[in-house]
Amino acid sequence: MNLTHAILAALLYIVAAPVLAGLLAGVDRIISARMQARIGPPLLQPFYDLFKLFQKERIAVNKTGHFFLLGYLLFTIIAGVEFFIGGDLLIVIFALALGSVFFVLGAFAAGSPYSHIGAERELIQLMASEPMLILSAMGFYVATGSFQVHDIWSRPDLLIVILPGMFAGLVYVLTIKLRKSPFDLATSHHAHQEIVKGITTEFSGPYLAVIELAHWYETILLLGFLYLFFAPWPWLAVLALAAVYFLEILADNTNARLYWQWVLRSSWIFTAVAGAGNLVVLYYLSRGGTP
Amino acid sequence: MTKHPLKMTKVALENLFQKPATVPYPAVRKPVYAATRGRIAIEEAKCILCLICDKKCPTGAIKVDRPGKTWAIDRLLCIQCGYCVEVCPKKCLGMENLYSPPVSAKAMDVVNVPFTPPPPKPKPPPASATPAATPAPEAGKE
Amino acid sequence: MANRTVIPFGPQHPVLPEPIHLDLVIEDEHVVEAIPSFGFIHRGLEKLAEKRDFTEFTFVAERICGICSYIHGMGYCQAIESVMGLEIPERAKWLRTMWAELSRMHSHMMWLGLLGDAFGFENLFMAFWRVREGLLDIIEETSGGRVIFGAAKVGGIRRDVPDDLLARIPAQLAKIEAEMRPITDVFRDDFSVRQRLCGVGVLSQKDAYDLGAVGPVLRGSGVAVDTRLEGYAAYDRVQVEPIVESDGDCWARAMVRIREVYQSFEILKQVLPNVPAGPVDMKVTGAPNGEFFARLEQPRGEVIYYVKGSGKKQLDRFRVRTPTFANIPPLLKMLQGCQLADVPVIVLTIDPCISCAER
Amino acid sequence: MKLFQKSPWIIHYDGASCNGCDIEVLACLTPRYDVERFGIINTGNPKHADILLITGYINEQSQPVVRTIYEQMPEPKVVVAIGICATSGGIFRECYNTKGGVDSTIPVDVYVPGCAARPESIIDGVVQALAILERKKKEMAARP
Repeated sequence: MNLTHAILAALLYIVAAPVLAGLLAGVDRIISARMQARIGPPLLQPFYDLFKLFQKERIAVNKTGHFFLLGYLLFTIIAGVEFFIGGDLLIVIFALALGSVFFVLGAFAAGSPYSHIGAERELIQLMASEPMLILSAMGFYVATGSFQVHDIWSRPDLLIVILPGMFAGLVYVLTIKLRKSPFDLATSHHAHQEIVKGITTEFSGPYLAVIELAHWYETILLLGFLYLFFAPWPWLAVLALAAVYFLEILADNTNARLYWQWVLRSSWIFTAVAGAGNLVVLYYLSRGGTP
Repeated sequence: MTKHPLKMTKVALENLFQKPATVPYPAVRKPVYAATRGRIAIEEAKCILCLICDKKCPTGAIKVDRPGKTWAIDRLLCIQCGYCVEVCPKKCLGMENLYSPPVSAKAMDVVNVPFTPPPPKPKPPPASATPAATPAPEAGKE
Repeated sequence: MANRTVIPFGPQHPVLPEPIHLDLVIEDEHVVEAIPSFGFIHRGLEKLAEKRDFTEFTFVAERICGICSYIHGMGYCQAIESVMGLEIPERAKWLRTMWAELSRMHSHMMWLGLLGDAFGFENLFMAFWRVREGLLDIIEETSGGRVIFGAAKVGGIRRDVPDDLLARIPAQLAKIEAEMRPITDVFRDDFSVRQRLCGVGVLSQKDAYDLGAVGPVLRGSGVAVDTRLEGYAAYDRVQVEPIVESDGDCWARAMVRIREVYQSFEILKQVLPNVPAGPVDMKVTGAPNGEFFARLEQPRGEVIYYVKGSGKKQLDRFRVRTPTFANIPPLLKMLQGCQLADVPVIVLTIDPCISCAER
Repeated sequence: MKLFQKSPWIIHYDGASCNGCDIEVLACLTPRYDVERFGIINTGNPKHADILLITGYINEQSQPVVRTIYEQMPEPKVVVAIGICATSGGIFRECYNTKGGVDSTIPVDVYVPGCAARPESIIDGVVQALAILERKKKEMAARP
């Protein structure tokens, strides 16, 4: 990929990702409402919310917190840009983690106990989700011989065939990342949460909008991750992603929120079985059946 | 005990493909019932300004002014209990099924009553109030 | 060596629609102690009784609480009637029983939804409240109000229910029951729900008894006490069995309530065809002179009304001991040592009705 | 675009009510009435909310709480008093510790009558509040 293409891809991501994620969130809210036998909000509701938040009064609980939030947004965007220009998968994963850490620091900067507990839980969620993300990078490497996203998506063969465990693990982790029930520990899209809004409790108005925006960038990036598994067949990819997202909504609407211990344990077990298991099998196969 | 681990999934999917249970309120209104307690209305022609509703109202929402010949109700104090309807001796008060709309400023709903009270009664106000109120329990429990 | 943090829980909190304040002392995510503070909703209704005519006070008694509103009004009237030695008409007794059961069902269904919400199961909340609307329709059609029935009156009931309407209710109830089945099954069987409820907030039988728990909290811990067996209104002529679960955890309390909803369906099946014809109220003259304790079973448990009159239109003394008030000591016991995530669930399992508790 | 009319987030506080209005406020969120059709979300967090729905009257103890919640909400914000107790103290007006309706403590923009206020009535009240919210937004923008 040459420089012009890279710049174009980056710009496209920066502009199109929020639009796409906002629409996705709108669809999500409508489908959720229908699953609850309600009519639900209009499709463009997430955008109304976002723009409204930007117009609200700025109340600063702590200026440092807001600085950290900008870090969250920036590093999430950097991760996304790195991914969509076909860069290094490891940089993507660590930039994403760095963004989340900034978010956590921002929440710690405010004095509220709800915000602190939310931040602690966000860290636990990071602990639960990072191993799988890193493992998936290794999976891609073993399967394709490269960490470069560009190399991975220009492969002619369908990666899902050899990395089904990785895919399943990533879907599992996606539930955590999308803040869907049963894993909506740190904060939730719904109000009712024992720690109020958890990590976002102390942020209001435009700052809350920044969090929402960063979350949208993150969503598209993670869906991009899943896209890699189906890269040669775009239509299949879109279908699979739609199915995955629908499953996430369904899980959100059919599960209670679980304890953080359970989340941590189950995601590590899942990572170990599906992710690591897949990797071991892959190694075995790549050596022609000899360990 | 039978196990249905995916029961909620079934409910959610069923809901997804059914018509939502929502009554889209401002456009469509759920029918009210004959018994529904909404708001108090008065047939002013029948009112004799007897003050019973004024005395009996548990929140003091109704204010009857005999000399000024008005019957007034503070909608923001009325609890729709319908006690005034029960005690009204002339049955001129009634309970409408529709509720009163939200407002942004407090105001009394004042109704002019054509009835002219007989002149001697309103002269000593405490004396006039007591005889008017005493027949109330009988009137209410016919 | 964990840090102790104090988390202020309430009075404004999304999980609790009502104001109670708990200072939760937590270590990591474990609650060491819960310190309640009250008074956010205290109105002083018992004092107000001294200013109001005893018949008019019924309206205030109904507004002690908006959820168990009808039973409050009914219990107050029952206490006054007992003081005055009134034997109310049969039809009124049966209709009182009907409304008492309807209000128990609406309260339990509301609670089941709120409990779902407390552990982050939004769809369950929506499902129970959706079904509950059908019940509210019946209530509104018979009494005229959705949550405040306004049907209680000293000496009977304020509004007769036409017979054709009574004949129509069983079909409506059958429909609601059919809609209830799948979602109560979720409570019983769903994996994530059981994870959040089983073994959480265990209250032993002895503790429940010693700390004075009432209602589903007591019955969930295996003590069979149900004040309906006293046989007030028409309960002496319908079959009521106390519903008891032995586990004493949150799941047991939820099961008690679910089974009570189905029990109420059964009671209504006995009540509705048997409502006799006749008058619904009687003339009340004079004023209460004497004192009486009335005991009733509310959705939340046993409630006690004490009235004392001395022949005046105003009562000398009115006292109500509400079930939530009695359930707060067991709640504090249950909260010790639980996880932070369990706090809303445990608080909700006593079905807190703070406006009852503080009056 | 009139964004505030399209995305009003609410917070609900029970001053000292009998719960009747509270459960009707919650009923508004549920399938039968579903106020999410108007983009309304129950945030439960004053810092995220635009509309304060408050039921019940004010007493000594709840007064500072109500004031704090109001002050924590970022501008523009509106207050909707729901039910008779919140508008005027209602049937508890003569109780010994009553401060009066919500307007005794914070400015109220819309009064919703009813005891208990019906969900339809609450929806009407919130819709009225939206116009006021939009007006306040303009006033806020005009301020230096």
